Amino acid sequence: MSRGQAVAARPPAPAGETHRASLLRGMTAIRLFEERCVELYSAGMIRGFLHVAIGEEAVAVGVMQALTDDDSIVSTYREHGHAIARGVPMDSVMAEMYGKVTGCSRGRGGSMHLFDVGRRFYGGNAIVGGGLPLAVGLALADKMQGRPGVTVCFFGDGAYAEGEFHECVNLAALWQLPVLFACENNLYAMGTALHRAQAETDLALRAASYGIASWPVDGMDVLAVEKASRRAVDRIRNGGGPCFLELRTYRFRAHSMYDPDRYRDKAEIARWRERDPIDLLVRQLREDGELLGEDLDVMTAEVTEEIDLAVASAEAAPLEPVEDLTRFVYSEAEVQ
Amino acid sequence: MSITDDEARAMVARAVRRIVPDAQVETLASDADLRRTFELDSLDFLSFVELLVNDSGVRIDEDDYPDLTTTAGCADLLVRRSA
Amino acid sequence: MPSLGADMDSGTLVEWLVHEGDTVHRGDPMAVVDTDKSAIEVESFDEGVVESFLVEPGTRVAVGTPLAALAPLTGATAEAAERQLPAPARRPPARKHAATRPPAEPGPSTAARPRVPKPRVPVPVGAPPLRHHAAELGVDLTRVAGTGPHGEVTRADVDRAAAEARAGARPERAPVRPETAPVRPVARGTQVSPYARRLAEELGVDLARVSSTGRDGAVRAEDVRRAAEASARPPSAPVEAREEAPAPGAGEVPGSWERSARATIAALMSRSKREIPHYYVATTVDLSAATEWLRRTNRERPVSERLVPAALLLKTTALAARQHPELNGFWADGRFVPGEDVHLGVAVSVRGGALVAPAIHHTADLDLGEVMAALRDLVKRARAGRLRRAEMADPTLTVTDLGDQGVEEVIGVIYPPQVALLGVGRIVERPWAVDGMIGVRPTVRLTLSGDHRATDGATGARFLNTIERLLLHPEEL
Amino acid sequence: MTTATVGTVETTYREAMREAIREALREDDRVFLMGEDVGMYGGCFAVSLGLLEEFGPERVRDTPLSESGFVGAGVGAAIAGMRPIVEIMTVNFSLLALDQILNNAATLLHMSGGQVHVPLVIRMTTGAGRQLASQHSHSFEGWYAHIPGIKVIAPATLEDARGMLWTALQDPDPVLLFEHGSLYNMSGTLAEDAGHVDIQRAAVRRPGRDLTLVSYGGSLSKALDAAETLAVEGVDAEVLDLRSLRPLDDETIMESVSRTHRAVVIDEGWRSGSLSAEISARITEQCFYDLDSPVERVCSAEVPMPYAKHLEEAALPQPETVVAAARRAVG
Repeated sequence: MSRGQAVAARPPAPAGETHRASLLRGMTAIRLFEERCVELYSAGMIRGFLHVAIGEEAVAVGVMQALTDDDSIVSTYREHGHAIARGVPMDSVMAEMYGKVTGCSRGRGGSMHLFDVGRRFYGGNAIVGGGLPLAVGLALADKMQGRPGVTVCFFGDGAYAEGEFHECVNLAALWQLPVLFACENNLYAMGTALHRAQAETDLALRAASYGIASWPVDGMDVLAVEKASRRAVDRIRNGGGPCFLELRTYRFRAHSMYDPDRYRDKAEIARWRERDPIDLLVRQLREDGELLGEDLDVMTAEVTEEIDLAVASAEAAPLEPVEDLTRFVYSEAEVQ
Repeated sequence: MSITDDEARAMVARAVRRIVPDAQVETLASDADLRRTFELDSLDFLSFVELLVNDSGVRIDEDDYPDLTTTAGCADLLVRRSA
Repeated sequence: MPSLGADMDSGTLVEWLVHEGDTVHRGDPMAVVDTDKSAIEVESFDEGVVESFLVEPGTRVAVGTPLAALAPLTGATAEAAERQLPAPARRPPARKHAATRPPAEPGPSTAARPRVPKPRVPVPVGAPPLRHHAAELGVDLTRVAGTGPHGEVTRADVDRAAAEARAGARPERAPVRPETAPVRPVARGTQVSPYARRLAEELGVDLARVSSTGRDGAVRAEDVRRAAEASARPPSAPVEAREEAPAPGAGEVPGSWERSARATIAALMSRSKREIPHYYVATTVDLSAATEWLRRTNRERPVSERLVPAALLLKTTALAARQHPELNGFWADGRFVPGEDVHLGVAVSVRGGALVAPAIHHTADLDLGEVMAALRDLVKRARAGRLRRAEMADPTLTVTDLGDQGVEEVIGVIYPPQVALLGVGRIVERPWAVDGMIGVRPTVRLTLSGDHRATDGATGARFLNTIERLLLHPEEL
Repeated sequence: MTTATVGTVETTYREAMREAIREALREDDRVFLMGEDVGMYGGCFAVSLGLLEEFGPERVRDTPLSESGFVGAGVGAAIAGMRPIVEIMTVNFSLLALDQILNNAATLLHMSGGQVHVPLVIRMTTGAGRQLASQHSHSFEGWYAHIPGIKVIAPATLEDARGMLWTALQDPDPVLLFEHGSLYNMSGTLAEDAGHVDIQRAAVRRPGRDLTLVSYGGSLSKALDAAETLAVEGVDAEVLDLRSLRPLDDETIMESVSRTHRAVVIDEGWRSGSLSAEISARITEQCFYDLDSPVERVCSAEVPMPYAKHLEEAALPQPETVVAAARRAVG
């Protein structure tokens, strides 16, 4: 897996596409990619665990707008959206889920452990809260070596209850580290609703107690997410210390493919679907005349084709030779 | 402290089983000759006496050996000596 | 000098916080001490006036060394001290582990700047072009299968292709494989498994003559059994003479171990009868002195050290063997080889019929208590199958005591390559004439089997007489 | 559970364990179940499905994702007289609570000079084989079996899944109960009145003469498969189910090995410093003079468990690798 891959490997946006239209394209890409994953999982082509973020696309796309090549990302096992929004090529993500050697983790990580060091995407983490210490470490290294990077750490309301969250936010605040704690609060930690896990459910309010800037954000409005993310990242870059964003969002599907979703009532899901992030933006673009006639259909078709190509290349790609089983357990000579 | 007859018999059974692990002690008649039944040679018998002494705390000399041929005999001696 | 840490045995006085003549109270800090971990203020545990400093700043002293001399408070200074003393200042309890206070920095304090590591220049994006690397190794890039993202050829692929091209020339040393492949012990020469080695002892098989059929070249139990059976059959004997193992189900089939042990003894005894011209001499010995002595001795000994007659017989036999060395050794290559000391073999019947004769080493040098302990230990281990190699290998003369089994006389077969065997019967009350008078005495019948190639009956007879004489004075053993 | 023939029921390992928990909750009001998603969600592996509805939120308690927090709370409750059953969703997350398990649960009795008892049962799912990749496929029984002060058991059969929990709950000291993730769907018949079983003795699951296969938990079925293959080749293998990993039942192990003279130990842990290493050392120490060949070990390859199926299978002990090891042992 060579290092220093060029960042933008997605096909370039068509000339003249407005910024907001590109946000729509980004969210649509994630939505269609994950819906395809659900199909492929059900067909047995993708195995193990699969956690999709359908409904939370605004968070991934919105936050990524504020980041540059120098910034780092640490994610969770619900990471496809973050990876794709960061520019990890769809075919290498799909190949990874097929367990192929051309996958972004050589088929060894699977859906929960996507890595692309060239794009400073430091992987998903399957231990809830497990990524927080990594993010703090990355930010510490950036700060000590005078690099301008900001590290974004995605985690959920579940991780908020982990001891590691407390330890890491406190540490970042204490050492004024350039970390954006992006809490994707989708109201459920697997089967446990927020109010059954947290005595005080206003997560942004409690995060402020660590002496860091902390705002709640409408996680279904990509523009609001982008605005808040830019404001937070700029503050961090100018030495304002770590920030906490409580991105209030919702996942339309179950925790994972295994989850019978008995713990949520349907009415609540329906209510949140009325604020589907893609529909919200489409409606706004139509009102402002930035999205005409069948522009949306054209965009959808282009994205679908990109996904078809990714699936085809994943199916055709080779497996890793079994003799390589023990490689990379220790770093090999040529890796500088 | 004095030893009851049952305790004494249990001690004898335990001692025999320690010397001859597969000995059928439960079904043994209380007047059967221990040495002949379990083929105890002089060393085995000495270990048997040693186990009884350690378990019961009672003093047993070579002159007592004639009383120790059967389970009943052993038990009586232990009970008598510990009273 | 107080101890300020579990692992502290000495300390260095850094500075005094008081002056000679000052009045100090309990708990007042008097000096600063360095404990290798940190500098700590030391307090006074007494009241008094500082009379003199016994240790100069900068010197290291052992814990417990007095640092200063305090004069007791005199009348005047005592009241003065009393008055200014606030309510009795309770000395803060000594913290279990020394309170590490920030060191009193003598000079202008330069807060130690966290050492900023030399910034590591990130590797320039785009290592040396792959083409150049491939050219160096003489690898044609077009024919290399890429394993990088979307099929891209990586440096590792080039290296692998180059390695395959050089397939002919073996790399001098295989790269060290991390902890993955289990290292298989390769059998060099005739390696022998522990169980096979033990079986060889028991079956009297000479391992040097056993070839391995195991895949990894090691000699295993099966190989030893096959060798034992082969040597048990005298080469000339027709095949059918070899009796088959009893058909299973015919009564209690001895376990495989017993069957093999039986085969061992069969082999050994047949060889003994085939090769050794036995002669036998016997005598009956009066044991009254010995048994009387035993009874008196045992009364004073705890039960765990009580002696049995067999111990007495072993000791006397060992002493006799010392006096008649021609009976204590081996017959090898047509001549007698004397044993370097007396190691008496004790024939032990193991439950289930097998018979082994392990040795008590240097029997003649042991006192009766030691012989007794050795005997008990040996029998216990023999029956548990835990005999050591040496014990099995080299008894110099064997004693078979079947008294417990109730027989009066034992005429035994010698264990090759030994040259003698003493058979001991049961202790029996017999009518006995002493000075013309008839009495009843405890007696035992001793029978010596001798190898006529090594000794004659006369030697055997002298050996038995020596044993008899020794038994008349047990107290001297 | 459905009633099959008279006196037995058709059931699964998951249902047997659920019945064990239900019995404990019903029979002893000091018992309560605590863990992530054990209530509303019904348990990550559906072991505690329905228990919240039957016993209520006080006795079947969902927790925030704070392993160190709620395992430590379990220790405290046990000290204060409760008999908690703490479920750590998988052994992989138990690392977050290792400090509570080792430094508190295992150590308090000794530290307190015998005053403080911790009658706590911690249940964890363990093992690999379901393509859950490196962070969800660990097998740390050997680590925990290293710790003095706790007992470690591994039910591999329906009887043990049904009968071990109650015995563990009676134990005054902490007991860690490992359920291999691949066993939950195992189905079979179980006596209707299947009762409580001992948790200290190993069991001979298949008597044999020529060598001893030592296994436990998820590896037992692989050992039994290997034994059947070996039987066809004329090698009669004895299969031991350790059942208790701490303390190890040396007596049963050594009795078997001293009879068969050969041993293969199967363990899903990584070879270096694994439980199989300990067992092999003990066999060499106690049965040296009975060994006709070196003790063989079949363990996981020393790599973080890969996701791709063919790589995971190559990494894990398999019946074929057990048979190969057995052939080496028989020589």
